[in-house]
This record gives sequence, structure tokens and C-alpha cells, in this order.
Amino acid sequence: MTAVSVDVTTISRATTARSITYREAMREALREALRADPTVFVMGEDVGAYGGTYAVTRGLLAEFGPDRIRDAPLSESAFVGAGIGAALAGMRPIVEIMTVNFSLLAMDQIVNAAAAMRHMSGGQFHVPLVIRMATGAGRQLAAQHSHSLENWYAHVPGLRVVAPATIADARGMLATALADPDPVLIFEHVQLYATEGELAGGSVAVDLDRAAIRRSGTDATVITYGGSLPRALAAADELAKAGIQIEVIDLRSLRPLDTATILASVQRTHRAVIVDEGWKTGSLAGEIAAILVEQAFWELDAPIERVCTAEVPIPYARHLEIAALPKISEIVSAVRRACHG
Amino acid sequence: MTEPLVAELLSMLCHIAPDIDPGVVDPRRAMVDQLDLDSMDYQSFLAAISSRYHIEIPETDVARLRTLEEVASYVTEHQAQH
Amino acid sequence: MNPTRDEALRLLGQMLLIRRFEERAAEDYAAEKIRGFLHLYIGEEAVAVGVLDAIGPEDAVIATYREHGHALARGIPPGEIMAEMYGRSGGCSRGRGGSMHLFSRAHRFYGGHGIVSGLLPIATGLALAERLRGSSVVTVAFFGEGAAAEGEFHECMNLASLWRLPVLFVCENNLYAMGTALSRSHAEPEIHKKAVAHRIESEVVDGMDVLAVVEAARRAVTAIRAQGAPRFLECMTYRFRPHSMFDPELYRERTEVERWKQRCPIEAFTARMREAGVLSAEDIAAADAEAIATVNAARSFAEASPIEPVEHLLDDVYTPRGVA
Amino acid sequence: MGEIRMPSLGADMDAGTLIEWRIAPGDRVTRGAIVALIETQKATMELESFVDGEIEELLVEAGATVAVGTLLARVRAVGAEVQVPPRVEPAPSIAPPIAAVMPAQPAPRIRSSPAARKLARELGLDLQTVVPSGPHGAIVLRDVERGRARPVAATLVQPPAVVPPVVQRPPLVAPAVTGSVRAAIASAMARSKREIPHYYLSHSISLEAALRSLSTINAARPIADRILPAAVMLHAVMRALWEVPELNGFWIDGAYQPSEAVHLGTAIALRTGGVIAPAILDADQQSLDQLMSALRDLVVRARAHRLRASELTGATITVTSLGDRGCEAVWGVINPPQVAIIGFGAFAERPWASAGQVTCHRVITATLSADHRVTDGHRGGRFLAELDRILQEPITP
Repeated sequence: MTAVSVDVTTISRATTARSITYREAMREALREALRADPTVFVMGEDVGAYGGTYAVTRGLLAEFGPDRIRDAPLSESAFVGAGIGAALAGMRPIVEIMTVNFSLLAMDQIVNAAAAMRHMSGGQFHVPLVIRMATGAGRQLAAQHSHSLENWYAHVPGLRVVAPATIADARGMLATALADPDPVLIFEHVQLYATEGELAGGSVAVDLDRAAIRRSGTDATVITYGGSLPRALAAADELAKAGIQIEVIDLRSLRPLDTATILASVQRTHRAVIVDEGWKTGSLAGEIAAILVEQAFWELDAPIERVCTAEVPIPYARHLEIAALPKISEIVSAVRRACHG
Repeated sequence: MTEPLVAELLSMLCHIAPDIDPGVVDPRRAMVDQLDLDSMDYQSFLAAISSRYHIEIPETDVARLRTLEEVASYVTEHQAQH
Repeated sequence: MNPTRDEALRLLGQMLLIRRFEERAAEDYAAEKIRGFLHLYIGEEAVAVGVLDAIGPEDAVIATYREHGHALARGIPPGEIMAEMYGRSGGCSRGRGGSMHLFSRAHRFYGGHGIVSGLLPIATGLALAERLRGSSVVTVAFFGEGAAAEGEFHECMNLASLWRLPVLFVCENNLYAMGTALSRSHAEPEIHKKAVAHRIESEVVDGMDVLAVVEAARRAVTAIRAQGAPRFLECMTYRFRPHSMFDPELYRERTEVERWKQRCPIEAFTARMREAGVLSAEDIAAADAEAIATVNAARSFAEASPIEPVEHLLDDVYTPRGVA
Repeated sequence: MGEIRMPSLGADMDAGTLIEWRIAPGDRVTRGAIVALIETQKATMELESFVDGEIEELLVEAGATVAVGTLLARVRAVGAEVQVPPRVEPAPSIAPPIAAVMPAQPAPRIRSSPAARKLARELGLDLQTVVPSGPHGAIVLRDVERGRARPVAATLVQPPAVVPPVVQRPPLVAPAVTGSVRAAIASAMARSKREIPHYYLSHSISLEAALRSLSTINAARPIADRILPAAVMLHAVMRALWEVPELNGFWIDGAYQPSEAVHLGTAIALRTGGVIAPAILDADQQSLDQLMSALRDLVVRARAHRLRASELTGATITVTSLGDRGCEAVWGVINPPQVAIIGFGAFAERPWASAGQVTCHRVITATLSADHRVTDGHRGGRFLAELDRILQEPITP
């Protein structure tokens, strides 16, 4: 697969470090993009007057007006497809879908049109479309608002799939995505919106071609992304108390995968644990495991471990939901197994 | 009459203890001393005999089976009983 | 409409080109030069030719998988279309699309789409871009009446009407969604009424009459440019050929097909033009000869076109660095 | 045709210095010929070739210090006129060289992690020589790393020169080269005596109860299922180790490393000379019956030179028993890097005073030689006392 790398114009403003939420970082990124490029517009259900299901777009309508902060009727296929059409015609739409579960209503447009357009037109048309959507569980939203289906899209050539897991990535990834000439899907984990952290300066362009090593370690590599990153880091803290140092890789881009970073890390640690909120069967974790077996087989000193969501539609009840999702303790146990003890 | 049987027993012994030289075995000398067999070798040898000739060798009989000839006689005797 | 001789020759030439092109395509399909699905437009030529006669090169066009006619009428070189169907490097989609996915950036022809109704949201978006830009460009979307049963159809009618988008929805009502008759798939068989329900001004036109189609399309396009709102044109038409080359046509009577063939848009047009003294028999023969010559040249072009090197297999999945 | 590599000659040898080459490119060498002098941290050793051929290229200059496993020289096949090594005649009086026997045996499948396999390949280490510690008995990376640091048994095709500094080196080759094996045993044992501060304890134990119990059990069994006193002793040792586990482990790089697994080395004398102490792996997981089966299997295979190399080097503690030879007691020399060896003499009838009465008992002398760096006499005595206690219990097969 040809990984696309785009020259990213860094829009950096010298501001001092401040505390900001993931949600605010996203909003800042949107505002910056809207200000910088008149062809950028935001479209989606309740992005305008309501302020966004997850309040990401709150306040933007007042600044940019209803043409550019465009409330769409409940017709995912139509407005996602409209985003594709507008992108084909030279605009830079940012389409927001409330959750990945709803995106299934637009999957035809994303997979059959956006992803395929460039190829089936022999390279004549490309679709510079950004689609943002919430993903993941943890808010007791049950079986139709909680799933992590990003892997379904990561399966599709022609799409780029990213998952900002940190405040800085939430702030920086949008600009990189907008600079990409091909469709980019941004998956924002619902558990991350309220997370708060220090952000130095303004937007720092994120290199979507590279996974990030969020913590260095020598005993095992934990590969994760998005909403599972904080859990992996918490597990790392716990394991460190027991003298086990894990390396935590935040994939950032789910397609294409930064295979080189994953392989280099596992070559150092010889053990891999993959944490993925998707269901294990047919998961991204499975894909990464396969890559490791194909390309790092001789480096492995233990079976690859996967920590994924239980094979069940996400239940409503709090304790059941917790039971279904990957837990810090499971990551710890998986790492311990990988370390033979 | 026991000659072929002795040869066969010797061959079984060599299978269990391949590092002995069958050419120097005196069938009238006690095997343990002569061949440097240890208790395990010896038990394995008697177990093989028990299995091959379908005879029981009670614990109490083991002490009197010291030479190849004694073993051969024992086998002949007990086979005849069947 | 009373066309001039030039106008008449233009419309006739395009319809004949489509007819002869597709006849040879069917032949080439039988000879295995064309594979995959091949959906022929024969019988429906007046719709594409009539509607596309009403727009300019700046306007955008998007169509279904039965789009050879639209691509030809839009002016995409026939050789490139045939080469595409042959799967050759010289094809208008470089052999990636085939019959169902003809594209041309130069002609603002946004393809051939294989998912029924899937082109409608894209058409809506193409129009949205023009709305946001404030241009007078019109987007024309061709689709069959089968698409009107899809949810996407209604989403798009709603969206285009709500946002007053400059799009002309052209429903080619050929009475069958593959093998399912209109009456068996639509509670409301008058498709334009569905658009009306979304407050889109609609018109029904005889799709076998190219002049009627031209007139209706011109009216619609003018209205769209003036009012900045979508229009809906339901063209009653009929395909003379099976749905695709695999179709044994169990769902319709031969006699029905023969009855519609009596209304062949080309024959009807030539008869009328001769009657009106606009075109002579020689004109018509010459136009046909020219169409045949063009198709032959297209086939030669396609035949001579190289195949894509397999090393290029992964091209155009993503935009290479530094492009766009 | 062949290679000469820096061998591992000691428990803590990671590298060796090539002092001088005794051969030059173009020289013909035969198996067993001395080709170089190498120096380790402990001693200067002769390096033997274990291939026949002609020296093609010397890859390391004299004076260089290189890692164990480094290729030192290449040996190519000599011309057709050169006599190929004679096939060993299957003369019944000579034990077939193990190198000739082993290839006929399908190599047992070794469970190991890919990374362990890769490192072993890079180090030129035979995985059969590595003691597993991973799940399901798998060899994992750390085992290979330990194997590199620990005495590595000669792989089945390795030369006599690459001998483990363990006393129970098997005669892997024909008796013709036993001399060098003998020398290696001598050197290793000398090292043991030089480096390990042994202390020795002995204790007389009545076996009367145990042997009677055993007779009862055996009387009801066909001969093939009977339990030998040797197995009873091993089982008792294994159980006594639960009480004093520090005797089970290694002294490596100046530090004690306990071993969780108990791989019980069992000295077996070979009639062709020498002694080997293959290990009953995971002895602590086994019942008496299982241990007996394992011992029987081990002895039979030892006789047939069909031991797995992991058994040859895997022992975490050794038991030597000279009872069959009639010796009263044996004071073992610790097999480095192990830290203890237990000896049993012959059991013999002795007057036995107990509760004011003298009766006739079958008595055995158990001894313990242990590394004073790891344990002291008090703990050692605890072990022998525990052994005694266990042997007074009725036997449970």
C-alpha cells in the first residue's frame, strides 16, 4: 500500500502552555481551519444551533454562520455523500457523524464512493474530505452508540483512518487531515472529550505517518490507540511498580499503520500486547498480530496477547459495560503473561 | 538345549545395555558383577523377559536370578508350566 | 422545438453514435473483448442526448452504471470509452473502472456509479459546492426509477430542496429496476410525485422524444440557474436490450419490447426531421455512416491501446505526494 | 564443509581470546586436532577441530577477543583422494558414537519462542542444550541468554574440545577420544574444587521401613512396574528440597540464582568409562511411580546414547548413588554451576539401636556436599534430617 504523506503547513501560533480539554482542542482546530480556508465548512447533525452532540462545534455557528456550520437533516448517507461531492468539486468539507454506529448509514458513501473514487476514475478525481466521528464506549450508551468500528474503515484502501488519543493530537490532526488530498476519517473516543491536559503553543502539525511512542520500555510493547491509550498508560504505571517496563505505542493512524515503529519496538522488547476496544474477532488487534507474525516472527519471545472488548453488543448497565471493555487489570495480566510470569 | 535361549537373552540384555560386549559374557557368572549392571539395568532386563516370555517373575524370585544360565533355566521352567 | 439542421444533425449524430457504439459493444462482449457487466442504453438515447444538450461544459454530470450514452453525449472520446471497456491503459479510467465506471475530469463527468442511488448524495454535494461558491453551475444527475425506492433518494431530494441546491435530477424511468416492474416496486409509481413531496418542481417528459427532452431540460436548467433550486425531470423511456448481458428477460413480454421499439427515439426523430424537411435521407445515411466510422475508429483505438502494467496495480489508491 | 567457532568453555564465559593459531590456511586438519590456543578468564585451553578438512581461512587474528560462537575459521572439504572419516563399524563391543546414532532418531520437537530460536541460531547454540523456563516448557529468550552464560553441553556434533565443565559429561564420541573427555572432566572437577567452597555432611538413615513398604508394594506388581529403591531415594530428595529449596539452583557470576524447577541430575556410570548425570526434568512434578518411569527411561536412553542434550545439562541439583557398587558412602564433587550434590552409599544390614533395643536394619549413608557460598551446615543438616524423616514414612507410589 502506498502511504500518503502530505506536506503539512504548520499553523503555529506562539501561545503559552495552557490547560485545555480534548473537546476544546478539537474546536480550536476547527476554528483555525475555518478561519484559514474559505473552502472549509462543517456539516453534520446538530453541529450548528445545538453545538454538536459532544459540544465540539459549540460557538462556531455564531462565528462562521449557517452556510459553513451547516446543520444537516438526519440523513447520514446524503450529507456524507454531499461532503464527497463538495470535495470533488473543490471544497474542503469537514463532515461530523454523531457516532461510528450512525456512520453505517453512510458506509456506502464512504466505502463505495469516497474510498474508491480516485482509483476507479483512474486517478482523475480525488476526495479531500474529512469525516469526524465519535467512537467507543464507556458512557452507558448501550448497543447502538458505543461501538468501536474504526477497524471496518481501516480495512478499506483509499481511506486514511486516524484516532487522536491526546490533547495535542486532537489539536493537530485536523490540519494534517485537511491537507490530505484523500478522504480522512477521524475517530474521537467519547471518553477522551473531557480529558484535560497542557497544550503548548498553537497547532502543531501531526505527522500522521508515524505512530507515537507514548512511553518507552524494554520488557514488552503495548500497542494501542485512541481511548485505550490512557488505560495502557495506567497499566504501564502499575507494571512499573512491579519492575516491568512497557513501551506504549499510540498508533495514531489506523490506516495506514506505521508498521516500522511497531516492528522496531517489538524487536527491542520481543513481546507484544495489543489493546483495542474493537471486538477481538476480525479486529485491528488481529491485523497487528498478523503483521507481527509475518514480519517479526523471529523476534517474538512470547505469544502475542490481545486485550479487546468482549464479543457482545455493548450493554447498558454500568457494571456490564465495564465488564465488556478492556480493563487496566487485563492489560496488566496480559503483559505479565507475555513476560512469562 | 538352553544355548539358543541364552543367546536370545544375551541379545535382549545388549538391547537394554548396549554398552556391554556380548563376546565376553560368561553365562555362568553373575551378571551384575561381570557386566557392571546396576539395579535399574537388571530390572529392565527382567521386565523384558517377563514381557517377552509371558511369565511372572515375583519379587521373591529376583534374588536367585543372577547368571544368564539361571535366567534361562527359569524361563524354560516357567514357560513349560503354561 | 423546431431544431435547425445543425441542431438536428447534432442530436441525431449523438443518438446514432450511442446506438452504433453499443451495438458493437454487445458484439465485443460476445467476443470476450469486454467483460464484467455491460448495461446497454439502447432505446434510451434521447434522454442523455436531450438533457446534456441543455447544459454547458462548466456544468457537472454524474450518472449510473448504464452510462455509455451519457459519456458519449458529454463528449468523452469514444475511443477512450471503448478502451476503458476493453480494460486498456488508454481508457478514460485507465482500465480501473470498466463499463460501469467511466470518468472524465476534462468533461466534468463524475462517473458511472454502480450503487443504485449512490450517485445522488454526490450530486447533491457537487451542487452544494456550487451553492457555497455562488456559481451558476448546474449539476445533472441521471438515475433510474429503481433508485427512487432507496432511502438515499429521499434523503437527497430533501437535502437538495432544503438547501436549494442547483441540481437537476433526471429520472430515467425505463419501467424496470433490473427485472422488477415499476408497479411491483413503487407504491407511488409516478416518481416525480416523490420529488414534489420534497417540494421540488418536477416535470414528466416523453423520454423517447429527444426534442421534448431538450425542451424540458432547458426549462429546468434555466429555472435552476435563475432560482437556485433543484428541479426534477422524469423521462419515460424504455431499454430495448436486457438489463445486462446476463439477463434472459423472463420478466417482460417480447411483445412489450416490440411495442416500445416502434417508438425508437432515433427512428421517431429521423422521421420527424424528414417530414419537417430539416434532414434528408442522405443526411441521415451520412450521419449513420459517420457514427459507424467513429465507432470503428474507437474500436481500433481501444484495440491498439496497451494494457496497464501490473506494476501500476496500486496506483491511484491514494494521491501521491506533491499532487493535488 | 565446516567451521571452527569460539566455544563456550565455562559457566561464565561470554568471550574468549585467541592466543595463537596452531594452523594456517591450507593446512589439513582432522577431527580432534589442536588448531589454536584460547584463553578464557579462567584458563588457557586448547581448541580442537571437530571437522576434517583443509583450513580455508582464518577469520580472527591472534590476540583478538571475540564472543562465544564467533566464527574463527572456515574449513573446506579436502579432495576426493582424502580419506573420509571411516564409518563406525557397528561392532557390538563398541558403543556407537552418539553422533552416528542421533541423526537416526527423529529430533524431539523443541518448544521454543521464535526469538529464542533466532538467538540460539545466532549464537550457534543447540536448543537441546537449553533448559526451558517458559510456559508449557517452552524455551524463551532468557533461557538462551542464560544458556550462553552457563556451561553449554557439547551439541551432538560438537567436538570433544567443547566440553561442559560438568563432571557427568557423556561420552559423546567413541572411546578413542575418551581421553580428552576425561581431561575435560578433570578440568571441570578441578575447577569445582578450586572455586566452590564445599562443605560435607553425612547421616545414617534406616531404610528398613521404606524397604519393607516397598516390598509390599512391589509384591503386588509385575516386574515392569516395580519401584526400585533408587527411585524412592530420588523421590525423597525431591521432597526434602521443598524444605530446603536453596540447595536447588545455580551459582552464576558471583551470585546465587535459585531455580524454580527441580531437574534432578542422576549420576549414571557408563561401562565405557565416565559418568553422566542426566536430569529428570521437572522431578518435583512427579509421583513416585512417574519418577520411577522417568528414571527407567533415562537409564535406558543413557545406555543407548539417546539422551536429549537438555537432560545432559539441565540438572539443578545432582544425586549420585554408588550403592550398587557396594561403597558405604560417596562424597560428591559439586557439578558447577549447581550448588549441591547428594550421595547415597550401599544399603547394608547394620545393628540399629532404637528405643533402647538393638535390631538389624538396612541402613544407608546419605551425604550432602554443598556450596558454602549458598548454604551453611545448618541448612544442609536440615535437609538430611528431612530426608530421614521422609524415608520413615510409608511409601506412596
